[in-house]
Amino acid sequence: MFDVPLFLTFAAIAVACAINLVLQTHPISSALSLVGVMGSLAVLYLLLGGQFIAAVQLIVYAGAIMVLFVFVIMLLNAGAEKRPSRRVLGAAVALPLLFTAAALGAVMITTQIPKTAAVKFGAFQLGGAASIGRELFTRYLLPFEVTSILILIAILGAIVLARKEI
Amino acid sequence: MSETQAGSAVELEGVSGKVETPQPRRMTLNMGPQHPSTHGVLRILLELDGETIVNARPDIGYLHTGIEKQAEALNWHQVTTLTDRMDYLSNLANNLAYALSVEKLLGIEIPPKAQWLRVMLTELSRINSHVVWLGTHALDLGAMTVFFYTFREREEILRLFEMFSGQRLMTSYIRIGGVSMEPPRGWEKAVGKFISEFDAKVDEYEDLLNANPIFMQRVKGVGRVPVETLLDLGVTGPMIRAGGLKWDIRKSEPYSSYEKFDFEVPVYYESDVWARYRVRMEEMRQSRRIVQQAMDGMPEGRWVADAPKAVLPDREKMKTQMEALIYHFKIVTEGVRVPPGEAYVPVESPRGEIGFYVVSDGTSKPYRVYMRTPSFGNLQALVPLFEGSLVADSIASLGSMDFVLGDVDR
Amino acid sequence: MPFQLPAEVPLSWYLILSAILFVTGAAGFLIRRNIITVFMCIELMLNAVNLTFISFSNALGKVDGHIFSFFVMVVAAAEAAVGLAIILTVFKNRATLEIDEVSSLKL
Amino acid sequence: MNFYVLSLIKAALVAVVLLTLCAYLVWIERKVLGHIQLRPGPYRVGPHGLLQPLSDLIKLLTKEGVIPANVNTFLYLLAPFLAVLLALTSIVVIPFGPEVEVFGVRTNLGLTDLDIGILFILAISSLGVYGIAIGGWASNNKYSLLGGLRSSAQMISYELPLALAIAAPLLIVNSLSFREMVMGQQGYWFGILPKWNIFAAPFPQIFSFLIFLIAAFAETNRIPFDLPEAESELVAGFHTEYSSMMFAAFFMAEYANIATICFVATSLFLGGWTPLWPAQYGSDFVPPILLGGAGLMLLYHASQALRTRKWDRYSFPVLGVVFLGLAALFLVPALKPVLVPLFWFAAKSGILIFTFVWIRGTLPRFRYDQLMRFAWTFLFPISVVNLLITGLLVALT
Amino acid sequence: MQHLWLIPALPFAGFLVNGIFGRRMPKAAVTATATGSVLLSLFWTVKVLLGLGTLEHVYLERYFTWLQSGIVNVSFDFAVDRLSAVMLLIVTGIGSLIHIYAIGYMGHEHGPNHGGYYRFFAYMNLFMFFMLVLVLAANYLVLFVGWEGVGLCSYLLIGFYFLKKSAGDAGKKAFVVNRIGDFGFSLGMFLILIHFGSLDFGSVFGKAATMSPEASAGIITAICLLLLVGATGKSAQVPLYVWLPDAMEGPTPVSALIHAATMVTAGVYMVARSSALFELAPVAKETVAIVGLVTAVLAATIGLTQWDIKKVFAYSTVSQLGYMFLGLGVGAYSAGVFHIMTHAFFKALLFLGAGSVIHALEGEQDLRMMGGLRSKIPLTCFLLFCASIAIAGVPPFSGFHSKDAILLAAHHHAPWMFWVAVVTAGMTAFYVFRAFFLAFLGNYRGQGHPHESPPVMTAPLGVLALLSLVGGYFDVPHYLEPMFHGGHAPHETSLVVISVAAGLTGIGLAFLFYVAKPGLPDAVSRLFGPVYRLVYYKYFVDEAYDAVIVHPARDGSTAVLWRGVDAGFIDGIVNGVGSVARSVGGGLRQIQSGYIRRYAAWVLLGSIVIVAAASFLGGAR
Repeated sequence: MFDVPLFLTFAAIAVACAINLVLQTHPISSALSLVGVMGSLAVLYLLLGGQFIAAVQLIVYAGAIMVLFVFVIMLLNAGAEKRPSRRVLGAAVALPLLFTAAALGAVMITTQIPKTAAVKFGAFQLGGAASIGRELFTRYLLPFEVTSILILIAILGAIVLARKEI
Repeated sequence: MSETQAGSAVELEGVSGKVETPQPRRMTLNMGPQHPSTHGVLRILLELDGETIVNARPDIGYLHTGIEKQAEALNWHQVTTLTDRMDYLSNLANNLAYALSVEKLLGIEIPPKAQWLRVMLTELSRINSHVVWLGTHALDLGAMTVFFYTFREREEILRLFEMFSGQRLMTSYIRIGGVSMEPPRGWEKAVGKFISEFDAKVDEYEDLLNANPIFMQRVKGVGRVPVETLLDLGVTGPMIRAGGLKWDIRKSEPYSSYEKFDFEVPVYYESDVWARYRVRMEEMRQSRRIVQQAMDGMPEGRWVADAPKAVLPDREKMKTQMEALIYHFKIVTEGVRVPPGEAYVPVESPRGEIGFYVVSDGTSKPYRVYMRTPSFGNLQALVPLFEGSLVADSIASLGSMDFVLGDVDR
Repeated sequence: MPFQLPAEVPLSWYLILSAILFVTGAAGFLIRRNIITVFMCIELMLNAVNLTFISFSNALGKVDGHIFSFFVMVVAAAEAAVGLAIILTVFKNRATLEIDEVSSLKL
Repeated sequence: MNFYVLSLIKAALVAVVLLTLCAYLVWIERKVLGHIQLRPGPYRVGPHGLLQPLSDLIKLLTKEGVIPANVNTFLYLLAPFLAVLLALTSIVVIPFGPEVEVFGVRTNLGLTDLDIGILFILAISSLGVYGIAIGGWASNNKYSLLGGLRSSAQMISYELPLALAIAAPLLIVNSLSFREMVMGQQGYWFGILPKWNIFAAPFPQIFSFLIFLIAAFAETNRIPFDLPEAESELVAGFHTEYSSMMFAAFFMAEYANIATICFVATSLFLGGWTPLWPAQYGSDFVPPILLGGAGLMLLYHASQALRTRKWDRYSFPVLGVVFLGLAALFLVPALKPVLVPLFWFAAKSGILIFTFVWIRGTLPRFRYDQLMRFAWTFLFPISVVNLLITGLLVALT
Repeated sequence: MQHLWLIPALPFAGFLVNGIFGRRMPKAAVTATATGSVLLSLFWTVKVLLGLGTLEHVYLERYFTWLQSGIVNVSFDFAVDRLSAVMLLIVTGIGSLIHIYAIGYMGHEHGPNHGGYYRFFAYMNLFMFFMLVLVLAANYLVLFVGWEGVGLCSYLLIGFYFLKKSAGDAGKKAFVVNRIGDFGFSLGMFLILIHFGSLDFGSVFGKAATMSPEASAGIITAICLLLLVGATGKSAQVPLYVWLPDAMEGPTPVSALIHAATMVTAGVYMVARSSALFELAPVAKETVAIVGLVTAVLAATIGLTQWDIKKVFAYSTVSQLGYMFLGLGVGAYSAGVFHIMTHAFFKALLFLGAGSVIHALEGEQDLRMMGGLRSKIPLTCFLLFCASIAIAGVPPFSGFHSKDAILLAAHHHAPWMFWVAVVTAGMTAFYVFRAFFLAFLGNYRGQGHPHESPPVMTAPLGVLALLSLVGGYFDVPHYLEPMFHGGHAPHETSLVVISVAAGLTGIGLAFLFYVAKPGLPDAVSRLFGPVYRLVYYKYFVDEAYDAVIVHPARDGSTAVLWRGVDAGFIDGIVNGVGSVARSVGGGLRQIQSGYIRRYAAWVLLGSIVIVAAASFLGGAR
């Protein structure tokens, strides 16, 4: 009974935060806006029945990745962006492109998705940790193991890059 | 926020020319003058690369009160009170150093009882200084509780000082010609009680700290400076003894009958914070021994020299003898006339060598009083101790130097 | 009768939200000049894609979409670690975060 | 009763209790610390300083909230709000007691029971760093910035061992819900030794528990890991520039975090509300005996009226009667099933909170690099090995 | 469940603890962990064996499916039968003794983090783990895991003093030579898999027994020969024995445990384990016997001339391993295994005694620098004497029993083998007593001040000495008899007398040469100058391998593979592709501005085009 208003509220927050992210000149404000987007997306995931993925969204994205961003911004003590010089040119190229992309997306969504398809709150029961874990460790075992190697490589890469002398 | 932004972006337009690597951005941190761990108003400008100190510049003088100049306007006896105010932790050693220098000019013989009392009280003040150092040092490293334990002992010592002199901090007990008052009744019991319990208290501190791996990690190998550097900078006291130099004025140039006391000079060789800590812990035990000996062997006799021109007479005599009344009048109204000349007698204070270079032109006021203070010398070691260390280690190093800003700025 | 809210959220709403977020991210990528902000725009786009995955997963009644977005998160984490390390290095060597001043990625 | 009404009542109760608890945690900490350090602690406001938190609150409320020049005002104000919000949020998934029936209403003692309650706690605690980091950054002060930086690195680093330590009991109980977690620890070995996770069958989770506690100290920025606010280096770290209620918010967040993490530890490792020994051996009578004993002691001391302060003569009997009344409450049959589990839960959490204070009174502080090295080269491998062994043994049995 | 897995798991746990935390642990804790884990393993072994009783049948424990892919279906199983029971007792028993001994021997490893002390024990524990896995394995793949694992540990331990170049080289040599053997072994394993469709011992031997001999004789022979290649590598047989003498660069406990008592017998164990296959392949069996005999003779002759005390014992080990192979080859599997056991006793004792001597002389290994040590370290002298008479085959000590069993079987199989083996036995007695006399009798020729080793070293030696003396009365052949199908050789007293006489003659000659007439050896060696040099330089085998295999391989690689194939052909292709790509890229680089956002715009444009094309052209429903 509450899911439509909840969706609208958090979708609005997400869009507002996303636009704020693009418009803010200071990276830390952008980063916090992105955290806002992620938080509201986590709520939307809950509405979609993805409890586990919502928690992971908060733990990994908001809690780790974005903290890392904030950390780096603070470490570099990055100031606000200076006024872009070639703004007109950039906008002239970028905005039509983006408009086209958005229009294309809208067309795709309206033509390809059946009108009747709706999200029933509580209908999707597979979003718990158990079912995802079972899939992850059976059908998706190989990709799962590969991600561990990916992470290992990322760790090594980060360490090598961040050393004092490179 | 100001940061030095050395170097600039270099365009790498496909040229294999010399590429200048810009210096990493450094941060300038202004530590002090109001900072919890500078122990007073010391300002240190730190240039940081991350958390490593690249450059450290101490800025002193915030506590400058012009004591040296003031001394020229006061008469010889009054200057004693100024020496108290230089260093609130080792006032008795300061009194003693000043008194010894003036007495040398006056050429007075000090009676044994006064000498023994002086030794006993300066050693108590050494203990006082070291326990305060220990407490604040541990507090800097985050161990709160030690602070309260040490202040329990400090309170005892201050009570003893109050008993002797009527004052807790600015005792001015050691005067030209002896000590200011006869020791009060029952002092043996009070001092005896304190020193009989004190060794156990030191053990208690060591129990709290020595067995603690975090404390060991914080002090071992931290703030290591070669003893030669320290010597070049004029560092004295426990700091130089922690570097392996057995230099203690009580042994090398004994004053006030120190040669008659039996004690060890603790020496360690690591020259790090840990060594300084152990030197001071051991010195507390040795000081307790000296106090014990002084108390047990306290000679009979008077507590001031028999020098009517320099020392105020007894109240009784003043009321009954004409001569005494005249001397009293003269000393009070115009002060002691010290024969022309100059003198310097160094004393081992809790922080190192303190000495007063006094010049007299024969009047009742000093022509010049120059203080060689240990804190100033020890603070010289700040730059070599700081550079290249981490900010957190610098706190430990700073604490291990044990200076009093009043002593530095004067 | 004025506009009436549906009883359930249509699937297309989620997809449109996702598209909006994605396009916003892409716009940010093209407009912003700060490397870190640009990087964050990429994260925003990844998040938008994740939302699509989860929506479809819900619509199809299969858990695979969740798994995909899980992998996306893992990759994003690895990417963030390496990417931020690169940014740190760039900043150390160039003392700038302006993306247009780091244009030596060419022959 | 209506679900919403019930939830509102419970939420109000928990909020009131938690906020009071935070305030009194400060009092408890100051008292315990004082006694460790040979001094009485707060003593002036109210009997034994019991009204001290109130006076602190009034003081902080009436102080001027200074906003320094050149700060980002929005973020500067947001940070303490965020910190306290996140700290208080995590309480919702903690179960304080079993399902009980009060006045004819059956309900769980606890606000809610998420299937992924433990993940929820992890998520909220991983967000907790924002308050500190933003506060440190927005203050536009180098000490604050360094404090914020340190805390974000520290909290990210210690989150790993924390999560790994939590994962080990999860393997044993096989649920992410706190309530099921506690339910899984019911029962007794040999009829007497509780089946808590630290006494779990194949591999007692004592290592997990210790790792969890150590990481919890770091997560809550407590000594010996209180680097973000190490006063000897960073003055006051991230909250150097904060004053009045904004400072109080940070303060409250810290204590709420301590309380929460102790609740979590109690639920995960110490069997939640389960008594230390079975009820048939009389564990239900522990609370009335303890409280009654305290009340009787107070009354005895009141009758002595020795060197107590002037109005201890009035406060002691009053408190004594209050304690006796509490003891009597535990004997009321209708309230017993509610109060006894709550008592056990509070007792275990209380012991953990006492440990927090105790450690603060005992240990010095790490150096920053030592702290990070400790996390990555000691705690992390240990927790991985612990998890592997637990997993292996659970799989084998 | 008897929880067989605990037997290897305990040393493995010790390895993990010492390997990860050893650096920070106090020395006593390292010692306790390492030795304790092995002792616990021994205890568990005994408990398991007592629990299993007489072991009439194989006792199998299944743990989990390891590999499952196509026809390969391998589960991780452990099994115990009488053969592995004997081996288990040898490995854990000797292993425990040597761990205790190593506490004293390695105790002087000083330096940061008490030197390699924790590292040494971690490796030793790891070795115990792999060796026990090898012994307990219930199929060839698990056995191979242990096989490779012990090889790894052998490499690590030979190169233990890795700062010494010779030690590092010796380690590498052992590793490379073993690789050759392992290659053969793995080929054999694949053949088994293809032919029998399984790797489990039970099913392989069962199928081999039921298959028609004509159909599978050839392939079984091939399998056996390949397995033999593996065994020659691990057990240091001709032609792959060259690594073992060099392996003495490792610490002495390592030489005793790995390169005398346990690991090198893995090949013997494996052949005995596969006896069911070898029985079906007479050619292979004959090859085993000949390889063993050649090895025994060759190594014994080299042993006659060596001056390094450990080298003497190393060649002796090779020679004794040859004996074991001879035993296997002539069908006396149980005698071969029996010899593994007695050899483990006396050879471990010899090595540890030699270690004790070396320890006493502070690192001196040259026999010419010893002499007269009998009065200086009497206990060690006595212990080494026990070992020497045991190996020389003097009745009634242990070597006599096992060696005689082999000799009898050899005579039963082919009399000429018996005679060659008897001569070898004489040589064995000669060189062992030569070393003994040179070291302990005569005058002391060194400089240092020898001192007796601590009790922690001599106590295990005492146990080993006792075992060497009475070990022959453990009736292993009888215990193992039901396992093997080989015929039992009749007991012939005359043959026994001959072999004992050969041994005594050897001892007598040694006494004559090195005690009674010390000038004689030089005279003899001058007399047989060329032969002596040939033997002294170990038949120039290492040099021959260098000339025949190593140099051609290296030069050929340099000339053909590097200069020709790599530099000429492959680089040519690569460079050609590169230059084409470069010229094409030269045109395309105009697009490349270096501005990332422009790239992004291109990507966006491209994806819009693709999506638009997909939706408007074909994708739309």
